[in-house]
Amino acid sequence: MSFIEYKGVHKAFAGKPVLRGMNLAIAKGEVMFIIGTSGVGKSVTIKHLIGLLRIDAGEIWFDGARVDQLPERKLAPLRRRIGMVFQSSTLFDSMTLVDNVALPLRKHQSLKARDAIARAHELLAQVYMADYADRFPAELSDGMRKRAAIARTLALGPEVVLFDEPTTGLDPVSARRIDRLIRELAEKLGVTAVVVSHDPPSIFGTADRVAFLYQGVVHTVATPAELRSSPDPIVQQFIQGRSAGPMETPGF
Amino acid sequence: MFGDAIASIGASARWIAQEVGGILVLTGQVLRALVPPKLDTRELWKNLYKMGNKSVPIVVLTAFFAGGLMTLQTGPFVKKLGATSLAGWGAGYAVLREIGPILIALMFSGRVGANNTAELATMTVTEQLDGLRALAIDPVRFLIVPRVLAMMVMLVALTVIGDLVALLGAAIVGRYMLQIDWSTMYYSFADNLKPYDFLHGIYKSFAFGGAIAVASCYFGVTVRGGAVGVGRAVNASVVASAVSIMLLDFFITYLSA
Amino acid sequence: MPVEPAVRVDNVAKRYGRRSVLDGISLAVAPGTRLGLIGPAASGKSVLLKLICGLEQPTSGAIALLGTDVVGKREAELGDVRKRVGMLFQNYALFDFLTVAGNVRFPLERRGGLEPQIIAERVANRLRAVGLAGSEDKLTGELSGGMKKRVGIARATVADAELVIYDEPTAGLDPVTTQKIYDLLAADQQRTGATVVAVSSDVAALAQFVDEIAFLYRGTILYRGPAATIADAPDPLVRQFVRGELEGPLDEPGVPRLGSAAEGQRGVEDVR
Amino acid sequence: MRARIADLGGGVLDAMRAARELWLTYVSTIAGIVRYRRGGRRKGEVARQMYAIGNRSLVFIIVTLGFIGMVMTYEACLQLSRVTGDYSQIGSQFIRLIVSDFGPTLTGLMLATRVGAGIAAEIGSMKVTEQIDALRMSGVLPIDYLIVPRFLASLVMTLVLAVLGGTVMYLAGGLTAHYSFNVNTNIFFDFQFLRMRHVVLMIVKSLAYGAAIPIVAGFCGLRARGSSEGVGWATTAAVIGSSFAVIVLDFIISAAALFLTGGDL
Repeated sequence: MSFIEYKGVHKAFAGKPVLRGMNLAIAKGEVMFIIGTSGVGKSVTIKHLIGLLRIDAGEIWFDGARVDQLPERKLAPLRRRIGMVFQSSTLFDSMTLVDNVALPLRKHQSLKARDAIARAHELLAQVYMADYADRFPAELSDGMRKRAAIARTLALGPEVVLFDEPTTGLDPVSARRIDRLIRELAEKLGVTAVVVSHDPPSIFGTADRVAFLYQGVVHTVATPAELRSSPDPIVQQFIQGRSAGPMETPGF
Repeated sequence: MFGDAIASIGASARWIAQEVGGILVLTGQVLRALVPPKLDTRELWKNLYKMGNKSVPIVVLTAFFAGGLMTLQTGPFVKKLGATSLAGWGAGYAVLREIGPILIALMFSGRVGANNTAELATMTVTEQLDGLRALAIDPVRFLIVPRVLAMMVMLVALTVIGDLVALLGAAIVGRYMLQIDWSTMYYSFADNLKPYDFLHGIYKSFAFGGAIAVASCYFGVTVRGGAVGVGRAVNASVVASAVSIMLLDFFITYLSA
Repeated sequence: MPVEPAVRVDNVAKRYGRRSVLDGISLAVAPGTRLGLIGPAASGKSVLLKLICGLEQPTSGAIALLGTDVVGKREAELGDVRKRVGMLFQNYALFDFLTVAGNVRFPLERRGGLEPQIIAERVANRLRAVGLAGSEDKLTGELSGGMKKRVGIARATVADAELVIYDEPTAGLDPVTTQKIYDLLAADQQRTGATVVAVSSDVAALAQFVDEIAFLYRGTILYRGPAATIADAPDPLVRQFVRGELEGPLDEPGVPRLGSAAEGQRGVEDVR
Repeated sequence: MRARIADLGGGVLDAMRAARELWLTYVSTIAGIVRYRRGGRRKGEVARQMYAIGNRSLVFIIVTLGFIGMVMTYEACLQLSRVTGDYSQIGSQFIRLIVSDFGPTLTGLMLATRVGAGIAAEIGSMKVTEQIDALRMSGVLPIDYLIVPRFLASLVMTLVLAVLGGTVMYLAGGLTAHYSFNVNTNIFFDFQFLRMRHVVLMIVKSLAYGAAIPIVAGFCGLRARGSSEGVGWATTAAVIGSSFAVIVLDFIISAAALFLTGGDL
């Protein structure tokens, strides 16, 4: 039994099936990318792991325990071990960056205000955002907001961090800065990173392994190198971003 | 055309039943979070301050005009009867028991209630509520309970301030438009208005505050669809608050007679 | 007699209150050519597009759109030239009170002088071209992101505009869907020979679609050159940005919020 | 301290600019009506808006004004029983107050929340999703296309709903007086004090509110900025702005009427 495991997971929205019996195993400490076209259900997959969505059928296991049936009350301990960075960064506009990052520390580790703020500054430094600590989220570019959101997610010292399309909509330089951070998390802090993305430079520059989601199932799981040399025409069409080819794109 | 009217009333009846159910569920969650009272005090103070300084000017202005209006309406009637000593009663009575609490609650629901709905709806649409859940922080305890308490406390305080300003407005309009001098006005207030009339208005504002708070939070967190959804949520919140103000006003008046 | 450029921008500046967004921009786009605009977040790309169409007024400088001067004009005077321009907005801007077919029909009805059945035929033809035949009566709220994008494209190109402006046409889309969108845009441009101005943060895909690319940085055009060689541009800032290299002269300025009230952004004056 | 003054100064400046823009909205709307179809107005839009305002507010007005009618009569009877116990004038004075003020004003206040919020939410969300710019790119004048139809619809429907609301209020009051204080119905339903000038007052007030609400709400909608929080701001500003406009207009018109009729309204 690996660290995180999806077994035969099904999920449909308003009658339209999105996941049709998906299986995926993720080892502890690895950077696993989940890739596929827009609208194939990548973000839905990771939201199930922390109970933001409920699956219709199948099982989800984390560290040897089944988590897909936990009631809302019992999800708090799980959500302290698995953090999530959303595509829209979800920082609170009414708080400065340092207050945003200190919030989980204040609520969970009952640190005195001074210690929480000090720890928050350390976390912001880890994501190269130290000198923007007193700015409000609205005054920053998307890339900078994303890094602050990562710092806030790291506040509770999670073992796993889920990323929902971290580099989508960012210009090339900001995107590579996020990729570097994800690598550092895995290597320096031993965090297991599960990243949903469809950004080729990010995929081939950061992933240990890649799960290619297509028509509701995990079509292939491979290392970036294996993926690039894969004989499968559908995988090749996605990697090269060709519009012509056998691939059916629900999001188009 | 007639068929449409029936259909629309049927549809809105079903919509109302569904929403009232949702509001009751949220009320239950808020009450459960209050026993034992575990909520974010920093959020409570932040909301109290924000709601207070945002609504005091508008409430004071509303109350002043409301007081003046009541005198304008009841003044001619009272003067015709030659009972100027009752002038204060006419305006004061209606303001303390009815017009004051209703108008101030309406303005409060428009200013603070709608704003609260807009804020929560925006946070929901931009996934900030999911962000809170992902940090293992319960949105009801962290966001909603402080806002409900802040709104109830604030509306009662504003109604007290508003009532006093309304009486002042009534006196000023009485003096300058109906030539009723200060002393007559003062004594007609003092003689006819009983402390219970004042308290009656305060009970109502407490109930109005609760209804506006829960309704505005409910429509905020159940928003769907982007910017259009936010607009619709604020619209529904304002309407629900107005209707609940009227219903509560009727029941409290009828039951406490 | 030199050909009149489709878009001419002379030394334009734009300030919101104290914050300067554009500072001395000059550029001309020859008819029938395609120009791409790239640059870091909030470098004023979308603002420049709005200034070109007269949707906002510059603080100083002159702008001519298809030969018509748009600065200082009232709303009613800009109607005619705007009808010759098609625009695909960043968040679609589809009319949520009309169906898919209604949205695409809207610009044709407003141009006037077309028989109803000609309009119906052109709308059906455009919807087939973007692969939305059969979704005529759907309301725009029910569509996926990709489908909304295609309705926007059909609406922007149904009236055979002489100039088409795309604001982030493929934002947030995966590589395959992105390429399918650009195939559509290229087919339209071949069919009508229209001039194109496109803004995008996906530099690689944009470079295959446009002839030239201009790099906007801190309110000025830092570099403009052929799209094919943008990755090897002489300017180190441009190279770092296009290649996405971490080290380099590009820094991260704070971005004061565009919409804050203190900056006195107008509402009603713009639309009078 | 200096910052405080700067804020105040800024506030006054903003208020003056807002007042000017509000006046511009009104002037453009009237110009839009005169331009009739040339500004790009959609056929049948006024009827559609009248139905939207009427249909969405019908139940809302009946419920709210009905209950207010009951409560006011109940309070008045309760207080009269404390003082004189003579209910003879309660009905006739009530209808005078309803027609000359409560009917139009309370309807106006309810529509200010309902219609004001609705218009600001619609136009605000169109502004932040750039649909207003899309209209302008098709050569359509936004004020003609969006605000003029709502303005005309609101003028008509506010009067209609005021009459309806006033009637419901009077009926509800009559029933309450009859069942709670067994006031005879033909004593209560007595129109002896009703004069033509009260009806004129109702029409003037209804038209004033019907004009003010869409202008204030449309103005707030067009000023929405940012993303969804801009829509929230516009809607709250519209509710407060139009409610306040109703109260101030009521005060001005009532005071003017008092002055013109020499005080025996």
